[in-house]
Amino acid sequence: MANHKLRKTPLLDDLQKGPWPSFVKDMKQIAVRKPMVNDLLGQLELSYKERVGHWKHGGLVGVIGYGGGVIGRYSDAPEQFPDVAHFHTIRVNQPSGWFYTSQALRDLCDIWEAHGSGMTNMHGSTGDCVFLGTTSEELEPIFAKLTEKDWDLGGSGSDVRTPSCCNGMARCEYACYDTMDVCYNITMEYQDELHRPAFPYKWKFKFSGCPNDCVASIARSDLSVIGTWRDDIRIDQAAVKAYADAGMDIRADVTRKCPTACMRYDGKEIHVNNKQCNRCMHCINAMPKALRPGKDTGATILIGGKAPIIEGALLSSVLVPFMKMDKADDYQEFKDLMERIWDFWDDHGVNRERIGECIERVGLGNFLEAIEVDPKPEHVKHPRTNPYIFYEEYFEDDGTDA
Amino acid sequence: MANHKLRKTPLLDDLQKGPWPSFVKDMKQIAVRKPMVNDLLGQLELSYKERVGHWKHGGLVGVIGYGGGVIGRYSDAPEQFPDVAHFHTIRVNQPSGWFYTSQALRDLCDIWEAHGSGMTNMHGSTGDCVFLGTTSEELEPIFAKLTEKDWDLGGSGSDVRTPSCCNGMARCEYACYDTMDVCYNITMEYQDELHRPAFPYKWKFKFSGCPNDCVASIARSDLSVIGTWRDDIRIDQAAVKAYADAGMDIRADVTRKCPTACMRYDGKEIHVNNKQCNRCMHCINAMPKALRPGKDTGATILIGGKAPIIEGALLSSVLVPFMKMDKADDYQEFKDLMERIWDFWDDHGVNRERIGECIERVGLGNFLEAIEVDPKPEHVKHPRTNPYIFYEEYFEDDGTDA
Amino acid sequence: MATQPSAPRKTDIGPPHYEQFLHPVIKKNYGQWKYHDYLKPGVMVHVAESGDKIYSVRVGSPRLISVDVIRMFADLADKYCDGYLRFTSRNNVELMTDKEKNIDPLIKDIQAQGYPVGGTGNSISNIIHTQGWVHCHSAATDVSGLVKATMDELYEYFVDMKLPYKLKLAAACCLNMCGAVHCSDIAILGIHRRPPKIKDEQVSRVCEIPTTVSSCPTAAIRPTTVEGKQTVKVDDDRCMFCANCYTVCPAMPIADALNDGISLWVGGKVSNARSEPMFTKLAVPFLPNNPPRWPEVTDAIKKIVEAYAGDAHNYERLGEWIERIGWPKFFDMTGFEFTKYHIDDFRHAAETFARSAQIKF
Amino acid sequence: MATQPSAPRKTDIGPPHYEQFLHPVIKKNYGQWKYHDYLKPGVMVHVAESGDKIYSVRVGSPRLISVDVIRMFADLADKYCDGYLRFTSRNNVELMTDKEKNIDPLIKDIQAQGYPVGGTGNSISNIIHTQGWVHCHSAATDVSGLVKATMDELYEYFVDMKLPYKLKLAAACCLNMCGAVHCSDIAILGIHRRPPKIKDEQVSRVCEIPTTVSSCPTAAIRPTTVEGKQTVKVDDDRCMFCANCYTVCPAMPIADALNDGISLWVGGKVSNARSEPMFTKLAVPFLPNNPPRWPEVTDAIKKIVEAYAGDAHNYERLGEWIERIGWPKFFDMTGFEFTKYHIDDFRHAAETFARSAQIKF
Ligand code: SRM
Ligand code: SRM
Ligand code: SRM
Ligand code: SRM
Ligand code: SF4
Ligand code: SF4
Ligand code: SF4
Ligand code: SF4
Ligand code: SF4
Ligand code: SF4
Ligand code: SF4
Ligand code: SF4
Repeated sequence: MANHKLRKTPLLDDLQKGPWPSFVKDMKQIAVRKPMVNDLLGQLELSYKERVGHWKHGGLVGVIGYGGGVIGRYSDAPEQFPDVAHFHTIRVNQPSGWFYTSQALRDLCDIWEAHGSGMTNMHGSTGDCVFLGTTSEELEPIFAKLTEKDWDLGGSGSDVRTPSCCNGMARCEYACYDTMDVCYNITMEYQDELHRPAFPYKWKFKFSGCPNDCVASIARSDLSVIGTWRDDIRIDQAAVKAYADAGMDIRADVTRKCPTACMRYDGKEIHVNNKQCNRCMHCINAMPKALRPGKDTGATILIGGKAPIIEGALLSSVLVPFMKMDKADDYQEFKDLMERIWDFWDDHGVNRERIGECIERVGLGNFLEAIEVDPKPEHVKHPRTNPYIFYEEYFEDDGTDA
Repeated sequence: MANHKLRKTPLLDDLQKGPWPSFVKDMKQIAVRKPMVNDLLGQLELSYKERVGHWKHGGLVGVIGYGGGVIGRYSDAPEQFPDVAHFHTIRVNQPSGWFYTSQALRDLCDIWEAHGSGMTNMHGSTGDCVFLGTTSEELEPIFAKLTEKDWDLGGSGSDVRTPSCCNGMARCEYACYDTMDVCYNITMEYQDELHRPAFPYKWKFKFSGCPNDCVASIARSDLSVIGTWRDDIRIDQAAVKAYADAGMDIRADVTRKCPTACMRYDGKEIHVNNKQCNRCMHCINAMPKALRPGKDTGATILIGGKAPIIEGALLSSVLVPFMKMDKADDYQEFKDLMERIWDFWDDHGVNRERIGECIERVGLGNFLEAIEVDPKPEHVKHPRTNPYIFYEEYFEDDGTDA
Repeated sequence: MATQPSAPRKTDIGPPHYEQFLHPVIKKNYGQWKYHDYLKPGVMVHVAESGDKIYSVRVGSPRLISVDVIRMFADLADKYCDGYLRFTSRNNVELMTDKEKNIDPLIKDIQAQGYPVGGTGNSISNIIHTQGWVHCHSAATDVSGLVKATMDELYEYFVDMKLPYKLKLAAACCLNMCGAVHCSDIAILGIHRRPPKIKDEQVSRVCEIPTTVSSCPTAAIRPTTVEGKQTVKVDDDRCMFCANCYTVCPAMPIADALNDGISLWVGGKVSNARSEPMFTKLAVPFLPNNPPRWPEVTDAIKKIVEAYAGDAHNYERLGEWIERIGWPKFFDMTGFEFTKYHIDDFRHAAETFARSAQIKF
Repeated sequence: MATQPSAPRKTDIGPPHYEQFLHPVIKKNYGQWKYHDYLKPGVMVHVAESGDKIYSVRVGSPRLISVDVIRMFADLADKYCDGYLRFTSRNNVELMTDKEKNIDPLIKDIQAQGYPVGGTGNSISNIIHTQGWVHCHSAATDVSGLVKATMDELYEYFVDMKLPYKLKLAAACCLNMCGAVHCSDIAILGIHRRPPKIKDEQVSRVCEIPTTVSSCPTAAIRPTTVEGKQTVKVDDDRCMFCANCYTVCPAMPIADALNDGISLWVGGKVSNARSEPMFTKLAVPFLPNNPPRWPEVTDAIKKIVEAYAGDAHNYERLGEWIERIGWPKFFDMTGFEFTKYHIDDFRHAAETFARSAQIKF
């Protein structure tokens, strides 16, 4: 079947062994019909031997009318590995919660089989379905076929990156708002911002249904939406008893691990001081049959999470302690907030500076003022400890404000 | 008795009322025989009226051969208040632990009655016995009389400041080393550094006998010595029982407040996992009759504490987790360490930069290396979180170290 | 450089709506789930208010997979799950069925294909990772290989739930940290250790010099002229090898076979359960880049996992465990050397110094 | 400018050796104390291994005292304490005797002199403070007066031990914070709020211009020339009124009657007991400078003390209490407004942002 010569990859071959599924084995199989994968293996083997990568800095490639969604990639040894001379990736916007039908996946596979290497990442770290390796010529045909099947590209560059969310209400009893719907809605709302980079830098949204944060939104998104509740934890005391009867050490594993010490187990029932509870989820996680989040649910909105480059990593910080995520209102409150934030970013952002760094530079207090959010103690771990306060007003000697 | 006219001080007079002893009442009484205090009251009244101070920036004044110990002070309204035109303070080095005999105090009072305002601070924030208000002419006579009675001046300016210590072994069962002796010994050892400013900035020593830190050394000294122990907390179980019998809720007040959760009260006895205990002192404080520090005692040496100016306040940070404070050896280990630190400071310090700021600038790792202290996990809350590591060596292409 | 358009063109349609991808039982009970339980490693049941149940079987995946593998999963979904399946945020595959009896045959088929079932509850789930030498120009190492080598060693922890609690690993091939490396229980990070080598002939042609200069967090880069050409120079002593200059200027390659390698990080977390989210902290500053199996790396990781497994309490994440026992104990137990590199010296370094007399002996 | 020497000159003799100042019972049992107990507010007994006892009576003092007051204490020491006495690290006086029967008469005599006995155990002890308008050129307020006004209001807490735990106050008259303001349960801090007014004619004469420029933490100062004279100018928007420039350059006075005032800080501590030492945090950014009684300040302090007294647990320091109930609750309970000034915006500001979803509602 192959009319190309299969590469020898003694180092990589070692990775065919062992219990964990082997990407090498997989690639070797597909390399038989895909010269691109054959050369990819060849170049990777070279990297393993030399202990250094062989890709060149990516160039700008893309589909017409879009500024993102494709990452250009070229080999630095094209003579040796001509079939990966061009080896671009395509980011396909995954569906909310990464749910698929077998048919949908087959559609994607067929497109990729026809126009690319056949290798993928399911999924990329941001959430996209990543098609790994094709040439510039194939981009438009792929895009045409994708859109025909109702798929679109995800983000790259200084734009809204492909939003992602946990499976939320689809399969999780903890979901405090409809992550999958919000993620879809927001992705649709900001198609232009997603496809046509016009921001100072990238902007990531991630939606988690509860404080367990199963999409790591607080660490990896500029705008993190984390479900929570305002009323009382629901307790099923009969189920508490069942856990105890089943041998659970409720004090050791649940109440004593409560970070706010607001729980008590009296040997029969669990009591929670809900005013003191900080919605950490631990007790609920430990006893899902007995404890549940309250019913007055919504989300905490946090801002500024990111990886270390340049000023050091940031976790997102509280922006709105509680927002009802109101589907009936098309999440308008959330969108209005986004509008104000992006206006601010337009005015104050600098190139390659994430919003978290921008806020740090401008000052959180000034930022809140600009986007019309009242400062609250919830915004900080604690009020300032240094006395270096930029009081904005003082009296002139004649008693007027300066 | 007074041949000067007593100042009218209607605002200050209000402070003669109320249950707390009144400095105004005291000053008014002494103002009758001390014109200086009379004018001090007058100027203070003016400040109360105008809501602004009336002292000028201090000039350099002192006793011969010393660079510190006196703070120059001049009124900015000498015509109005001629008797405080000059109003310098003298810092007299207090005895260890602020212990006195009545006779010693009377000696000091007599000197001050004769040559100064008669007002004092017992004591200044650094620890000195502060004589408040005299003129330049009186400085040498005061100094002569002080030394005659075996007193000497304390520090000011860029020198070793007057060391201070808690009462330690003199009257406290918690003292893990002899704070009063170390304080005395170190003060004597560094007389030259104390009296003749030659450092980049001030240097404060404070000595606390245990982690309760009753002289706030961790917050207010460049070099904080805090007593601790390495072996096990001593427990008198009979005394534990006595506390319980007397109605103490040992679980609520003691074991559950242990920050490391290393204590257990089984209803009869207290058990401590000493490997886990971080020597916080809480349990011992709560049950002084039942619990005591161990017997293998010494001190933790910390460095860099200071008030906010310029880069923000610093608490001292761990330098040597445990040092035996060995009297028989004249505290040589401690003094050797000081030698190495000051050598480093000489080389790397900049003007008006405290050692804590200097270490921050140079890097704690580099500092430790320079003063020959091995880096230990005890030096940090946690290892670095950012990946910005200045690896010092790399291989050249030919394999040699660069 | 875009290619030819095809007509007629649809754009900005976004992803397909998720609803069409939901199993009927999921659609019916959407937002009405009551609780979940583990039936065995890799197998969960979610029970709805209605009493309906959905069983999920979680399958480990290398993430870097071909269309063949995807099709294989599609076939399994057709055979057992009415054609529905999903991927998780850790790149595992989840096959969901409402028929309990399907579980065991499904697992058998999965295993027959060479894929493991597990990753739930108190296990080590899949390793979040990135491109490595497979696709990225910035990579200091190959994470696909590192992940394979590591998961081979940790396999028992994936297919079982025998740890004190869940243990989340991540790997990234450079300081950009496209994986969740900065907030994982254990993180593997590819690093450079040699300042960029500047291609003076190219700089002015392919790079914007002011942008390049200002890209450096430590201000190590300055403009200069070499043989009449505008270029930049790097003050070696100020460089900490972040590669941010290379990101903006291709003429400053930093990858270096002799000096690139791996660092290990521990004790991060994302969830808000019990403790607040926390960053990972440096455990081992440098291990050699030793493909294909990186034995020094996998050995060190096993040391960490085993220390944790043997000593942590139930429900205690790795970072929470270390905070309880203290960092000195952690270094003791693993035998890792504590060096000056472990002590932060970047922007907020002084915030990490130990500023109390609370010390364990 | 030193004055005439007197002969013969003794120098560098250091302080007198402490031993001569120790009560015989203290000298005998030095390092041999076993435990202590409180007999009543202000009265402690320390019991030695030998069985010996020393009783200490603690007396509140304004610290700013005349030789008359010191002599008065000396007389009391002679009468009841074999001539021995001491001062504490909070400037209280301690009269120590080995005769229990001396305690009550001693207390009676002290009170007759108008001095209070107390400050031990779960009380508010003396307020650590500084010079204020009495002696310092930098002062934004007068702390002697503030302390007097405050202690008059809090008197009941000094003479009794009715608080949940000890409560430590400090006051300082400017940002130099010669008092322990940065680490106290409650701190009173005099502040400036107007940039320095530059005396252009004097600058070049009395100041070193480069030192002055570099003294500013925010780089707000630049050299300039006014009417041919070298001087400096301040960018008002960058000034946060720290007065560091004034410390190095007297020609830049910053005190200003209309704008100086008081800020209040809470929740610091020094001891390592339970929690690590912590800094105070801003509670009220500005209250007017209102001598002689500063009613706005004492009112706000009483609000804090009463909220703490009513809600804290035993052995819970103010800062520990706030950490337990949360800052939102603290602002709720005291009624203080939370403003943008409470949000840090200096060097390490971003470390103080709330970076978790752990929120109380
Ligand atoms: C493909 C992907 C890694 C993967 O294997 O999954 C990836 C790959 C690249 N990332 Fe990333 N990032 C990917 C998710 C992330 C994430 C995780 C996330 O989004 O949740 C992060 C950390 C979160 C964050 O954004 O802070 C991330 C942080 C970075 C950074 C550092 C940004 C920062 O502000 O610190 C860079 C550097 C840059 O932007 O210049 C970067 C840059 C890059 C570039 C474009 C390389 C570069 O230097 O320009 C990589 C292209 C590789 C290639 O050849 O395909 N990538 N990158 C991920 C995107 C796939 C997808 O769309 O699903
Ligand atoms: C007298 C005293 C306050 C008091 O009423 O007790 C005092 C008074 C002054 N201090 Fe202080 N400091 C006094 C203890 C402190 C302390 C507390 C301590 O030593 O435990 C601190 C905080 C701890 C520290 O050192 O960080 C302190 C931190 C400062 C600072 C800020 C230093 C910093 O690095 O942040 C300055 C500003 C400076 O040095 O330029 C300062 C400067 C001053 C000056 C010299 C004013 C100036 O701007 O030059 C004050 C002279 C006032 C006067 O007219 O007498 N004083 N100063 C204390 C010394 C008495 C004594 O010898 O016992
Ligand atoms: C399927 C998935 C969400 C998705 O939409 O894809 C998911 C699903 C569930 N998570 Fe999660 N979590 C998923 C990624 C995460 C992540 C993100 C990550 O791993 O990168 C986190 C944050 C990680 C962190 O803190 O570093 C996460 C933190 C949790 C926690 C909190 C753990 C803790 O720190 O205490 C729980 C609670 C628990 O385990 O009981 C949880 C609980 C759960 C439950 C039990 C929720 C439920 O009732 O259905 C689900 C099964 C857990 C299990 O694997 O045993 N999930 N969960 C993700 C599975 C990834 C995988 O294949 O292994
Ligand atoms: C006399 C004095 C030391 C001296 O050499 O002068 C002293 C003496 C004692 N201290 Fe202290 N402390 C003294 C200042 C301090 C300070 C410094 C300060 O106040 O500025 C601190 C640190 C303050 C802080 O944390 O902010 C201090 C933190 C403690 C603690 C820890 C409290 C805690 O946070 O849990 C204890 C333990 C206790 O109270 O049981 C303690 C306990 C004690 C004991 C019980 C020790 C003993 O067994 O003798 C002494 C009587 C305490 C009392 O007042 O009820 N001492 N103590 C100081 C009295 C000051 C005063 O007049 O009020
Ligand atoms: S974040 Fe919460 S709601 Fe979403 S999957 Fe995880 S546990 Fe469920
Ligand atoms: S959710 Fe967390 S804080 Fe709230 S009661 Fe449960 S364990 Fe405690
Ligand atoms: S620091 Fe410790 S030893 Fe010193 S007085 Fe305080 S409690 Fe006693
Ligand atoms: S000293 Fe502190 S840490 Fe140690 S056992 Fe006592 S309370 Fe616990
Ligand atoms: S971590 Fe670095 S090397 Fe790896 S994919 Fe991201 S940018 Fe590329
Ligand atoms: S690698 Fe980083 S630190 Fe080094 S020169 Fe480049 S940008 Fe600067
Ligand atoms: S706090 Fe400021 S004003 Fe008060 S004594 Fe110290 S330097 Fe002077
Ligand atoms: S007061 Fe402080 S911030 Fe303002 S100009 Fe002076 S030094 Fe700079």
